[in-house]
Amino acid sequence: MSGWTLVGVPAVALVGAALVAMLEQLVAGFRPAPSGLARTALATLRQPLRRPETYDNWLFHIAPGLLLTAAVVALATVPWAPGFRGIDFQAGVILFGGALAYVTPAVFMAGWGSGSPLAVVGGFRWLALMLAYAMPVAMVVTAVAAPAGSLRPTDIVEIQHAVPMGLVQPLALALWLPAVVAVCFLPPFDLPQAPSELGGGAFAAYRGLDAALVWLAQRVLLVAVSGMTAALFLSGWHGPVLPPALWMALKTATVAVLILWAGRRLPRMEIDRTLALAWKVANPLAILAIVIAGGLTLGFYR
Amino acid sequence: MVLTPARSALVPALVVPDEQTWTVFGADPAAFGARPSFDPGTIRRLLAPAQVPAELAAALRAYRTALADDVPVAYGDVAFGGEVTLSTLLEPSTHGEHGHGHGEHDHGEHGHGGHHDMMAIVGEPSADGLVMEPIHLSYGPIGTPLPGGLVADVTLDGDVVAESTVRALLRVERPASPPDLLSPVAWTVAMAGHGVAAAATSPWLRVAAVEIERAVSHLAWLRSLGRLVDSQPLIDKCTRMLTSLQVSRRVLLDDDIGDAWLHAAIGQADFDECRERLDGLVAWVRRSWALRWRLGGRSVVTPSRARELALRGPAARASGVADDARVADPLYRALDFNPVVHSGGDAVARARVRAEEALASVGLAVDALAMAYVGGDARRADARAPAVFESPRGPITARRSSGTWELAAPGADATRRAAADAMIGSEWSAALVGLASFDLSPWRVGW
Amino acid sequence: MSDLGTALVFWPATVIMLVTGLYVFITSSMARAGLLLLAALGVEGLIFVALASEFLGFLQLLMMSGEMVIMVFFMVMFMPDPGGLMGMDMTHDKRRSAAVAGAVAVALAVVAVLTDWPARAVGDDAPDVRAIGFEVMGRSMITFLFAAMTILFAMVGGVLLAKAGGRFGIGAPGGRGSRLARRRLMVSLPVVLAAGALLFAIGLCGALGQTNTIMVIMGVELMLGASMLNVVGFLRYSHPDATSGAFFVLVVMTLMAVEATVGFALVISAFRHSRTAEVDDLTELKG
Amino acid sequence: MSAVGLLFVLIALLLGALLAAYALALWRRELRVDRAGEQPSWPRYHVRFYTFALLFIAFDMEMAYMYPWAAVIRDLGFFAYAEIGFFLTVLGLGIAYGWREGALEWS
Repeated sequence: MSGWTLVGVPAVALVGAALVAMLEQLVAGFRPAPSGLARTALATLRQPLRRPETYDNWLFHIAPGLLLTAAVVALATVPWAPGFRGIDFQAGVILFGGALAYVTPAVFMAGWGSGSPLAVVGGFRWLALMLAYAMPVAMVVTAVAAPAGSLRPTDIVEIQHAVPMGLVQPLALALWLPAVVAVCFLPPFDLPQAPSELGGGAFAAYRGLDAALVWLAQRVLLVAVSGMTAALFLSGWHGPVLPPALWMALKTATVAVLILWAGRRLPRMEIDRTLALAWKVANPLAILAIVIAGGLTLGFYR
Repeated sequence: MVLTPARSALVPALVVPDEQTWTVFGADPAAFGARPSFDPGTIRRLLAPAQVPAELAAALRAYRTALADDVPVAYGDVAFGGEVTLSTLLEPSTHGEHGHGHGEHDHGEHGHGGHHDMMAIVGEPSADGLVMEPIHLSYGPIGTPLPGGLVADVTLDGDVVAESTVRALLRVERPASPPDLLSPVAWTVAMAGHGVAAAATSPWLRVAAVEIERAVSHLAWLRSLGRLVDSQPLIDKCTRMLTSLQVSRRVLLDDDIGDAWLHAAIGQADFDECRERLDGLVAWVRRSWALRWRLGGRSVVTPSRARELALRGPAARASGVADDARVADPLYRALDFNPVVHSGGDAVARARVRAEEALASVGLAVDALAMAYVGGDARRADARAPAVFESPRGPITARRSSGTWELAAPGADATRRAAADAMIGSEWSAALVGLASFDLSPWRVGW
Repeated sequence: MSDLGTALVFWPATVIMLVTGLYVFITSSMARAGLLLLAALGVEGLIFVALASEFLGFLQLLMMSGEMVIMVFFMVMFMPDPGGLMGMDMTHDKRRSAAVAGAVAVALAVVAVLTDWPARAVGDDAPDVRAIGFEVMGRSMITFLFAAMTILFAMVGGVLLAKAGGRFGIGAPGGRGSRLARRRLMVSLPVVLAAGALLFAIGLCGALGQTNTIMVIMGVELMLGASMLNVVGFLRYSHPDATSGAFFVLVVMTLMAVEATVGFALVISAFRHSRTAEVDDLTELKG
Repeated sequence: MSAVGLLFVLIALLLGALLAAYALALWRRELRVDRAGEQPSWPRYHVRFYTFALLFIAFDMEMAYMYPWAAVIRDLGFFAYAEIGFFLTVLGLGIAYGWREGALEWS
């Protein structure tokens, strides 16, 4: 951790969120409009700090901050380039998971705090979704860490200098991607908001700065999980010709576009089937992925 | 949520009463640059008819408080049988308003306070033996993908529906106008077809008009289902189809063109082209595994249950009951009509029946226009008998006796009961898919 | 981490941990209580990091989030008035439990003052994740395999109880206290142990004084958290090479999870049977 | 060094105290809200997925052992692989049991 981290990570978060917003428009088939985005951002900042009264204001107004904090900490664990890697702990991938784990209480606090029936339903539905995605995320991380013999993200990137982990362990990647989309509560896993079913659900009551924080946090989360996907599975900054940071940015953007595109194509998942699918298919497969990873480690990475 | 700028995008709007009614009525919200949005936080515009049905006034006023203050209002040049003008409606009211922003209209009396004793346990016994407290809420009457004016009063036990009542709020006050604005042409034709005021137009043209309305109605429903499950490809495909169908449909509805053969000549070529494109949409609906995963096995109505409930129309045909008033119609017999029947009885079957019927309807319209062109003759046998028409939502009857209309939609109540019934015991998303899959009309009939 | 860094994180974090831990048993809103418990135990994870046990700290952050969020929804299920709107009194034996907790705190303080803690060992940080890995897979293999069996039994028992019927049982391990630090604001072993003792006392007070079973479970979780904090303190300040101590923290976390699983399953079973999750009511049922 | 450290700690404590005061102020002001007779929807919520939750708490603990394992399997080799094989088999049995008993169904 250094001064660089304190400036660099928020910068990556803001720039990344802006880029994600434009990618969203691109995926939706519209021409990205940076000026429009900037105008709306300014308009939001100029809005009066309107804090709607809800039933549990304490939980309700802490939630967006917690959400953004979790997203930024998760982002800080992503290794961007050899010289620029936010927080580089020996147990970095656990911190990544630990930070994402606080998205769960944040969204629940939003739903419970606003206290309207559909928001509360949204909050509980989100807890169910957490039970579905949490295990695949955590288990797949170990499957990727085993060949590197380290939980430090930079070590995991280094071990992929020859072959990306996504090619070696496609099963792990296949389990990881939907799980991290669920963490970001993006479509098709936007169950806590589900506009058409819950009318905005857990976040329906947010206005002004609170709403902007939630919006920002969700995009930062997408940047974080896309970046971690690129680092853990797509060999991070490794690549010919181009500078490392650019490779990393390109891979991250590719993953983000893939996630956004799939979210646009697929109908929203239903929580009962998602939960059953996660426990009957994804978790056993994740165990299998770990077994495969162990075998690969012993066979090829010693 | 806040920063959704888009220069060329459709503006997220609260569409009153709903997108489907606008579309069936002949004006697609997309033409006004709006697409319906259901999260009050994202709504940037309010698209409403010049006159709002009185029954929606209170709900609209309550919803307005959840929107941002500067949401502009767009008036459509249509009127859905209302009497309250929008400008008076949206003026700030001085009493009974709470400025909190939750999306649905949960009424205060449904909260769990008041009857709350220290250890009292309120609620219905659940299947797993754990007795908890229920949540009461109302889904609708506006701001949902369901037709506006439809309200589902639901008791949720956890996130599973324990009780549900589906109510229709709307009514059209003037008996002379079509009583169901979700199928105005069908009702008009049913009333005209009774023979009292036989229109000058050829009966073939009326068949074509009803069939095109059926196709539009089914596609608009399919799009609203797409909105409910958030399937963007389905929404886009339906929107494209509807845009081209609406343009072609104008020709049929336009009163200025008096000559039948001219109608036919203009319409036939357009609809033929539509049919080809619609073929692709139907194939997609059949093929899409994502849609099957989402709708499959939801709200199953078995054939025997359908007969027991006396279901009519597309909902019955999706349960394997070949009930279609068109079979008995000599005009349709001349067109070699065969009803579309599926036996699955679930939401997938209902979606397929409607998608395939939309395709078949455009085909029938093309054929009917060809008949009109060659001047094929068909006359109703008995003008005294009540005219039974197959509207997009099932059979409707119209009979005029001693100066007043007797209008009825047999099976409408059965469908409503089936829809409410289908929600029970389902998780909330599944329950809504089940409710939507019956394509209820909130416009009350039979006065 | 430097002593300064440790102090910077430790002091505010400890205050937050103790305050939130205390408020768990003060608030009448069950959602708040559960989330406050998560805050207390999550912040404890930060303290672990500050005390140089990175792996254990991050793991604590990760595990407690999942566990406490589930705690929240079990509370919302089984507590009367989970929103805290009526402001009901959820305590019993208030004086006695406060007295017991106070006595424990005093006793621990006396022990802390009288004990001559070993001087700080020369060396650097607490064991890293690889050292713990060698411990788990090597020396402590048998314990590890038993942990697996324990988790299996918890899963089986949880499913079994949640589906059928059952009874109760609560256990609580101990914590340690200490005397004043020489340099006041720099964190030292006695300071950590004192924080642990306070957390333990709060947990004990909750476990004894609360009427609802799930609140009792929360008290026990806090006491277990206190014991983990003490071990991490020892790892930082007196035995940095004691990988078995780090492993012990893992075992305690497992214990917390197992306790929660079986505890919740018992609550479900009892609630299904008698429609209450209040300790007093359930005790009456026995006779 | 100790003076600077003292200053930092004091500032941190001050900030912490301010935050705590703010939080407590919000808390006292907002704890029991009763606006115009409306009540929030905070019932004893019937969570339908509690069996998943029970399995999850136990199963989640597996990660506490899996992470160290991932860090050392390269060094310990087949022995660690066998151990984790046993471990995962045991946990797999847990899931299989839950599945058989119908715990993996929405109740």
